Amino acid sequence: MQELQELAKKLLSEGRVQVVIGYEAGAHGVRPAFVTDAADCGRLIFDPRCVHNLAVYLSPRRSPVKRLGKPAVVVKGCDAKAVAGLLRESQIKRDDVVLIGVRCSGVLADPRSGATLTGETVADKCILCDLHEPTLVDHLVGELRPPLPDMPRVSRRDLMLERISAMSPAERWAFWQAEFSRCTRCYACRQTCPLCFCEQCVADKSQPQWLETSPHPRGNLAWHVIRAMHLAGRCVDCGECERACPAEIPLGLLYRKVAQIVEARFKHRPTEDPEVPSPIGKYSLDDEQEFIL
Amino acid sequence: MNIYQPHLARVEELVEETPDTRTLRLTFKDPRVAEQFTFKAGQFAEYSVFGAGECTFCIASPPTRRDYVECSFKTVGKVTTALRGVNVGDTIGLRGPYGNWFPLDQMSGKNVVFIAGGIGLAPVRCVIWNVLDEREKYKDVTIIYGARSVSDLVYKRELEQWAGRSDVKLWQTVDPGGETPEWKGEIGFVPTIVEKAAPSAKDTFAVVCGPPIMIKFTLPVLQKLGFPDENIYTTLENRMKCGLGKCGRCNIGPVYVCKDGPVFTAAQLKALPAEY
Amino acid sequence: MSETYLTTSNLLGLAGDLLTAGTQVIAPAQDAEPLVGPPQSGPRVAYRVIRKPEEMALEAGMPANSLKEFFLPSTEPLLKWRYQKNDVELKEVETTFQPRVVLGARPCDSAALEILDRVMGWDYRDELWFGRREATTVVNLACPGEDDLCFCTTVGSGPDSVRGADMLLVPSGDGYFVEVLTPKGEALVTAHRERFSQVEKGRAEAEQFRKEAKAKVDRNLNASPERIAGWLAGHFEHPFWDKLALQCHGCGACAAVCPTCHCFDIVDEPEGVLGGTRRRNWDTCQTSKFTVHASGHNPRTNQNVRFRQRIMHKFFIYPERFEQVLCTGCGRCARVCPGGMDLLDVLAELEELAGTEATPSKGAA
Amino acid sequence: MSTATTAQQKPQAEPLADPGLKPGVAEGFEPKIIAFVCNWCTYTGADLAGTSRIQMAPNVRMIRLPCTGRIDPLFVIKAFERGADGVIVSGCHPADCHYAVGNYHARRRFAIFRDLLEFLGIEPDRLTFSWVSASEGKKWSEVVNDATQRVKKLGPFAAYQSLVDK
Repeated sequence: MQELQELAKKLLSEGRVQVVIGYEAGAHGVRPAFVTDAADCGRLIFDPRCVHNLAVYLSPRRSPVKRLGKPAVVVKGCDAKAVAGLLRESQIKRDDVVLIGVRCSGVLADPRSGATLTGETVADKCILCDLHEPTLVDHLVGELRPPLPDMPRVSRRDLMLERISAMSPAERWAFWQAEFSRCTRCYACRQTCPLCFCEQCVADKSQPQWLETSPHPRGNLAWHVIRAMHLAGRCVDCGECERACPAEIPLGLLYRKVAQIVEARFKHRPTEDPEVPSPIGKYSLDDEQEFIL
Repeated sequence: MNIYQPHLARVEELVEETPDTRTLRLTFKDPRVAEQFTFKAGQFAEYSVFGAGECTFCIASPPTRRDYVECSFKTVGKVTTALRGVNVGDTIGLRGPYGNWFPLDQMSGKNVVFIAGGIGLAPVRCVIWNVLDEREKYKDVTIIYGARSVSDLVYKRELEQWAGRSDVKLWQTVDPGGETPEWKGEIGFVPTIVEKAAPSAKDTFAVVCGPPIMIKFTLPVLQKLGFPDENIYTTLENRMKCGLGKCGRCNIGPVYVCKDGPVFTAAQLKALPAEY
Repeated sequence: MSETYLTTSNLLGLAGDLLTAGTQVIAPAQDAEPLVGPPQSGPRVAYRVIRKPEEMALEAGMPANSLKEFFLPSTEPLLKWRYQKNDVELKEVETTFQPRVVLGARPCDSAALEILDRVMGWDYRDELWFGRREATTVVNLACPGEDDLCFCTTVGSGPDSVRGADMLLVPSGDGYFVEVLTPKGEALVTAHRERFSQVEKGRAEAEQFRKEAKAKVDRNLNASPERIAGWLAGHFEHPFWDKLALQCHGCGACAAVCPTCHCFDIVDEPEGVLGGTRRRNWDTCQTSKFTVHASGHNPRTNQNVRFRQRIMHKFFIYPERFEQVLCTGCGRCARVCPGGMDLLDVLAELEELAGTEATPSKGAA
Repeated sequence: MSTATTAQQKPQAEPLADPGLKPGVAEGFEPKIIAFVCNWCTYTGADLAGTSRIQMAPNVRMIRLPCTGRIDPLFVIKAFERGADGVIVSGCHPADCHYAVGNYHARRRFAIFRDLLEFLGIEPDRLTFSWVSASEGKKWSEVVNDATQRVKKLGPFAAYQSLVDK
């Protein structure tokens, strides 16, 4: 923690950045912090409650943040993959941001619970994590703790996906209809997603009105299908959409499934290498086409 | 009938005002509605193109003419694009009237100066005709109207009528570069022409409508001419959905434009936060 | 109006009687275990229409949703149209509703109904809102104080508030001390006389419960809405607003769970070629789309001013207009915010500003 | 310059679906199938099928697009929303795309889309993908007949059509 605070202080006082975007402990839990004064760096923390993917604040559309000046941002492995996504898709330039990588052994599924990090309380994405030490970064701080002794071997989502795959189409339909029925189209999933950076979302376009904005089952299904398609091969599994959803729709399940489809078909996994093209942005002559007559 | 239910109205006539602006003349399908529908100059309505939605415009015809209701619109968004596809004989929806109005009672016995830019003439036209239909009630009537170019002037037939009247002083202007060889009016921005026309502020009300930039530069001119802010009226157009003070969209600070407006004095406007 | 007592088993029985009689019952209920979350996060508790009395989960914590959706649904038809050549046929929606009962409403949720009555009845009466209001009997359950994000006592409500309720249950012994508040409440008791005790009892225990709950919530926030409103009136422009919303994502999660956020959109949705439905949907001032004109002009260009609008509407605009704070202190917005925006923090800061800055900088009317 | 006018006739949209469609397997159910096809291969192939007078099921309404690469999954969703029981997406064979690679991109997108819809509980038989060249009139008729048969077997897409009460 001290290492992080000192680095932030150095970056700010040397004028290399004008704001450090990190985490601080608020009165009711950890929240994103925007430190612009070197004297305030003592606020910065990093612990298993720091679930937020701060890469979302790098979007060029975040004008209040952008106005603060050049940022340094604290990134976990999963967050670094999101930064790579922004680089890959030309949303930001590498030189316009300083990346402070933190070694991460996992974060809490429910950061407000006050629980300690165990195999029970760990976020599902961390069970699948392949990047505890981001390398896309300019600085790497913190220390890697030993793996959790009771870390589950299999992701809870993957187990659930197996169960869903075993269902009949009608059962799967009923399952997702029940989940989507709670959606009120608040778009928290979209707004917290670092890769949902479109200037104008297709859901906000009215000429033509492709997506119905009403949160009825028809509109909700279309929204979630199309968002999943737009994130296919781009989602980095940071879990923010699911965390943000006030209706507790298991969006992580949907996006994990899409990731599985993409990996099975195109051998692509989310990566922090911005040079690896997005699987949906390229093609191969030998792509499987067993489904095409 | 619940408050969101529109009346059905038939499109009786279409007038192409400019390449992107049209005026529709509407009559209510239900004679009882036609009988009961009354409004005051400055009020607005919600017009429906079923399938595209509702949009908000002032009523552009004067309340002194009760056989029909007119609206003028510029094709910019989804609903106005759909409205452009509407033909004579088609049915659209209309609910209203909503909001407040210009204080014609106060203006009676006084001079009135109308200043408008572009499509901003629509709400002003409603007041102009109201005043002209009861011409004896008012003293001098001055109209200063400008648009970007000659082809952007709306209500051209009526401008000709006003120009021909001895009891109306009409100044027409187009922005520099917007004139045609035949153009006989002024050339210059509306605030400049207001300065040139220099209407007397004594016992005079001003009604100003147009793009925000025009209003911004016209108000100081009027001030210089001696108009107190309380005698300058304008209308605001915020995005609205319900028009009924419910949907929360048209707030400017503590003001609901749909209920407390759309007509405001310059004095009221100055007290508002700059969120319009 | 009157007081009585209801045992826990009689409350279940009452729910059963109502259901048997075909009355819709809305109550906090538990959904299945979370599908993928960690086990300790537990089942989701939410108000919903129940089918069996046992589904009620009155002690399982604060429902994730507010009661709002049962009076102002997240989407509802306003009318249906159908084209016939040049003509249009309109079908009105029904504005009368079947009777129903809410059992176990949180006081912060029922209070919102009373608050929203003002805007819904202001000048034009929203028949869809009042149709549902009139058809619904609201039975409040006094709340023990959920957690450190509750601040109902600060905004003119309280864990045992009866605002918007027809009846109040206060936990006492193995049941509830009952206050019957309105003719609708009286009618419910009369219709189910046998479920309610003939003798008044449990008052002392109920008093104790209420006192403790109030004390618990009182600790969470020290602020005065009146003083804050006074400050807000004169500080539309202030550096406070500039840094406030940095972490705000501009999503509508806060508005979606808020019992008092009532802004809505109206959309036309064609179904088939000739017909379709006009619907009203929840909307929120937190999105850029909310105020953007068709021309592209947007009076609220960035998130700071959008968040300011949220605060202004709740703590200045609405009180100014309707003499009610547009907030019931339920704390849901702070619980769900993915950016960690914390309304209690904001109010505490505003309270401090109001205390230190007596003179307005730039006035709003 | 102002002209009072009765304005020009606006073009009437071709009906996508009968608004009165009732869910539930009906006797002699004839599915509505929307085909999104590319301009260069499949559309021409279908044209050939027509001019060659090849008999095929009359259940398919075609929507012509420049390329399969232009066919957004949104189109498919919209077709279902407006009452389609099945959808066909068809374009040029690999290596034959008029725009060189549009169909390769489409192939990736639709592979994911198809698997995703299956995961959400939509029977894969409601979606048909094919490569039909300009010379394959016969193949087009087979694709149409095959898709129609499979959708017939599944019945009307009542699940989708009942998502919002009419």
